[in-house]
Amino acid sequence: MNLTVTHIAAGVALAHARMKTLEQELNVADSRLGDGDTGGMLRRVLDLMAEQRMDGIDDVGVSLGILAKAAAAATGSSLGTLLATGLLTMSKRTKGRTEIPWSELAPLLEQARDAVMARGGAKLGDKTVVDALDAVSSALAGAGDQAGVRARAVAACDEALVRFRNEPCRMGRARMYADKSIGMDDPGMLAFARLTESVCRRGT
Amino acid sequence: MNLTVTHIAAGVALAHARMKTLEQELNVADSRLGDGDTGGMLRRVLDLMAEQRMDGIDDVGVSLGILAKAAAAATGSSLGTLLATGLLTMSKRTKGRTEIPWSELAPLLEQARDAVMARGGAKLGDKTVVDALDAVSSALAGAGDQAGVRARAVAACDEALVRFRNEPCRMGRARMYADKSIGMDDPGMLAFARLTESVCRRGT
Amino acid sequence: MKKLINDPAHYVDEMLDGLCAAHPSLTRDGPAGRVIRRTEGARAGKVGIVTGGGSGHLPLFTGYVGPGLVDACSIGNVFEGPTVDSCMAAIKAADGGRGVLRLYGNYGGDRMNFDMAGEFLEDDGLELSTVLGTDDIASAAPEERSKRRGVAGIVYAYKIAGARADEGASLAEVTAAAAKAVERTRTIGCALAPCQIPGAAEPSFRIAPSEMEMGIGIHGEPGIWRDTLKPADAVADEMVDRLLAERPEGSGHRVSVLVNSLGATPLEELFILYRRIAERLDKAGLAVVQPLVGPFVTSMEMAGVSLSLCFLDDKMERLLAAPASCPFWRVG
Amino acid sequence: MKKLINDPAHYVDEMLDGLCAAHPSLTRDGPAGRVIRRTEGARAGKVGIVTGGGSGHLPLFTGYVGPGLVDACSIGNVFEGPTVDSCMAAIKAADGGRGVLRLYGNYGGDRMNFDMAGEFLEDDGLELSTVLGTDDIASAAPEERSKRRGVAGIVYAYKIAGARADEGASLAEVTAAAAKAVERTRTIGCALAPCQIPGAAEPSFRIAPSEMEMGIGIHGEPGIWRDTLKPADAVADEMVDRLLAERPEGSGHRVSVLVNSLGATPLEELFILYRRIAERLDKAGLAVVQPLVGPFVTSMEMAGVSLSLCFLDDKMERLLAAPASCPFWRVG
Ligand SMILES: Nc1ncnc2c1ncn2[C@@H]1O[C@H](COP(=O)(O)OP(=O)(O)O)[C@@H](O)[C@H]1O
Ligand SMILES: Nc1ncnc2c1ncn2[C@@H]1O[C@H](COP(=O)(O)OP(=O)(O)O)[C@@H](O)[C@H]1O
Ligand SMILES: [Mg+2]
Ligand SMILES: [Mg+2]
Ligand SMILES: [Mg+2]
Ligand SMILES: [Mg+2]
Repeated sequence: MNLTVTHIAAGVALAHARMKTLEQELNVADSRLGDGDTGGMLRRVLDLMAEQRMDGIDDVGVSLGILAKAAAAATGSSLGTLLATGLLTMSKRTKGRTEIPWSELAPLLEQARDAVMARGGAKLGDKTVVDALDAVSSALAGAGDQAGVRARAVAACDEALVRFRNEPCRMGRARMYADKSIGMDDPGMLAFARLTESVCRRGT
Repeated sequence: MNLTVTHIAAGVALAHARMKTLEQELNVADSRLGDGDTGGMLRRVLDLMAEQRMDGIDDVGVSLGILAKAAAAATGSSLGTLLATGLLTMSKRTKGRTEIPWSELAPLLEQARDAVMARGGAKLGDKTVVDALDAVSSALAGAGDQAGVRARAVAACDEALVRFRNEPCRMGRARMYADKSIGMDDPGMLAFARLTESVCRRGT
Repeated sequence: MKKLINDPAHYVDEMLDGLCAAHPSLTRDGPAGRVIRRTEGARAGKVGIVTGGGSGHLPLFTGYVGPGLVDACSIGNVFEGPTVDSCMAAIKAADGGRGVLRLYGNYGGDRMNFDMAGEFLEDDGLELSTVLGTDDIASAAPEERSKRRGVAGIVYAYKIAGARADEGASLAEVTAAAAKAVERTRTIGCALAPCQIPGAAEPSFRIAPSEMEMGIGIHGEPGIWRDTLKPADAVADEMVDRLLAERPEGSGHRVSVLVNSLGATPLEELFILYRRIAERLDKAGLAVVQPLVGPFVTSMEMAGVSLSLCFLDDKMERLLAAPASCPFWRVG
Repeated sequence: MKKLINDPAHYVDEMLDGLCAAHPSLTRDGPAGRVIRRTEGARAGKVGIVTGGGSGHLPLFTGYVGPGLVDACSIGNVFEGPTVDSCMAAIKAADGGRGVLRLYGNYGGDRMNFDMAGEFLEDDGLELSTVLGTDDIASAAPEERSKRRGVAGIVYAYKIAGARADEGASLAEVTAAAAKAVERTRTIGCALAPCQIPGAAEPSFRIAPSEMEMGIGIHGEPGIWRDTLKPADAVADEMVDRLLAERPEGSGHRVSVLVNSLGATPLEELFILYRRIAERLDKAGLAVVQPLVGPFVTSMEMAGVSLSLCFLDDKMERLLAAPASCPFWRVG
């Protein structure tokens, strides 16, 4: 089976549910390095995404576009805006198609990553959400089925968190506290990893 | 020996010294029933009183007048203003005299009490500094020497505090908390009693 | 309770120096510099208005010195009345030859000192009158209105009496305008966190992290109830209800509203409250005129708000809208 | 951290409703009502100025909409940038046919959304320019000035660019005036106590009762040092020294000063600081022009202050003194 709107809708529901406990964890992570709003912001983004009705929609690109619009309507924060940017990019590349082979996920995520880098100005290695996105897109190269995608994505996120934990932040608010940020997870990477895990862990 | 400027100056010095520990005690008492400034205010009043030079002054009325002016210059709080009023009244009655028999203290304090009541509008029994002043002036009636004055004044203050502790405040800020004030000392009475004790305890 | 201050003994004087340095329309004067007056001096031929009270309430009292408002102010230590000498000096500074109205809050120390100052000055032939702010409905029952404390609502008396004086009215007329403003103004406050007098070892009261207190005074005088913190709308409703229950006799349907921060409460919360208050007043058939939202009468870093309603008649509304200007409030 | 609010989810919208209800010169508009614009609309033939950012900083951003200042503002959730749709709507609301300057603080979310909005609108032929506030000297080294955060000093850019636009200047001229104001303005802040985002379980940072932090950002971004609370004069001295060490090249001896409360710090403390700051500037041979003391850019109930210096030239001084008016600041 390929990736369809059903998978996307189920993924949103799972991520949305995960925010219940994740919200405060991300706020705390962001309050150490930034302004403490990552969790509340993502909760609001996922609230609005989860409200979007996908009934009768089978165009993957259309459904991703709806989610991108919801993210952009819910917030103007850095991470939320980058999320909207990534989703919009993937939406444009999948417009008109109802099924996407799992093997296409890697190049789609690469294009999202490039769009996010262009919008936000972060480079690879700056310890931002971009590095998590990059880790997942690299890990998925060659993954041909859903089970493989799931396992590799989760592992790639874990690995990225560990790899960057002792690096300094080089972008966003946390940039100023490069030293302080050593030993801490970047809130955006952490959010990406936790949500990826929640989407991949259970059957979508 | 009669009461002279020397006694007055020594009394001020003792009361001033007592404020070191009394300041916060009175602030706390006032913060329960009023605005928490009785201690800081009286400390400032006694600082300024203690700064007044009495060298070369032997007119009791003049020296009391200097103290009244100092109190009035240091504060415009209720208690400070009433203290200045009382001192000014006693100053007027003793102008031109270098010695006052101890037996005259009672009527002098009565006149001060009446002036304070006229200025502040409190009645006897309202649980204010007036009641302490009244207790002392009554107790001194008939006291002919310094030792007698000291002992009676201290006893009268203690007795007044106990007698009024379980009464409600009926005047000033504490008026509103009549119920709450039951079981608590009125800050003005407490200040008067503590300072009387400090002046009388040691040899002036 | 943290403060960005130096020696607490210099708190008031350094504050006044900074105030006058930043606002050249204000000048320090009087004994120990405890008078703030208009730099350009009293206006000859105008009734003077003088106010005063303790420090710790900025913009009150000193901040309301300016054209169309008050002419001079005697200022005491934190939460202490002004000295009799500074009251005398302030009255003199406000004197333009047509008499002076003493307009201040109903507190023991302030009253005694302004009274004494008056007794000295009346001997000199100066014509004086007095109006006391008594707007705090939580501080005495309606039968004892004259015993109530003066709080934020006094700014309405400043504005209305100040405009009347500017029109060239007599002392009796200005006094009547001030008395009318006081009579028509009701305030209630509530606090979430205390302030601390500089130099004091303890805050002026203690309140649990989950609690609030309704009816508290601007010096932390105890209020009506203390209970779990309520939502803003519930707090707004209770304050409106309590004030409307004391709607002055003969008042019409036009009202000015002051939503005042006691210090630490931010503008965001004032506007959240104002939204509900305006809705409630509208439902009660009242039209809001010239609303004021901000820190007008504070208690240093106390967290909390007060709500004042000034029930207007045509004349009061005209006086409220007349031009006035001080460092913290400008009309027209 | 106590707040007088209702559901945190409605914090911003209720606040904006209250703001516009209290100040009829402001109107809510745009997608989800997240644009505040001048009620009378954009002035035809005038260059528009638009700003925007996250909520929680009143009077910033929405409060500076008014003649001689900014024309419209897109406003986000607390500490979040405004959405791209609200940025587009705000830009359109500010458009008087001669182009629009986007003037806002240098934060990632704000920048991305104003950039995207511009990309959409430039397709429609709207002429746009951008100036970013970058006055916070604690947020990057002098060599990286363009990476600095924008904080309280942005009000100088509003005022100076706003006056230039009012004079009928072109988009390039207004943009140059704003850029000059930013280039000539330096700010540093310090905090004594944190704020809390409505709905968050924890304050945005923690700081011991005996400590302060120098260089903190208006969202609680960590600062330069954290140590025992210092006396006001020492704090003033350090802030002045740090700002003067970065005196812009070619600046003269006239400077405007903004002593700003981050929220809970009362006016009394601001004036105590101002007194010292004015003395220090005087000693440094600088003449203070139009000082500003009060809450201009806050972080809700955060306790602390910031100091901004705007180094003026003749033209900037003239523009700073030109008439302007918004609910929280009036000149002329
Ligand atoms: N310019 C950027 N490029 C890539 N990622 C970024 C950028 N800025 C922020 N981020 C990511 O967003 C996270 C912070 O998100 P958020 O709390 O929404 O930001 P803010 O409150 O600063 O607007 C960071 O941890 C980082 O991973
Ligand atoms: N009108 C009054 N008459 C007599 N005593 C008064 C009066 N008002 C206050 N007091 C006394 O002064 C004390 C409070 O003093 P102080 O703290 O200086 O008052 P405040 O801060 O209210 O001006 C009270 O405890 C009471 O004993
Ligand atoms: Mg953040
Ligand atoms: Mg007191
Ligand atoms: Mg007092
Ligand atoms: Mg943010």
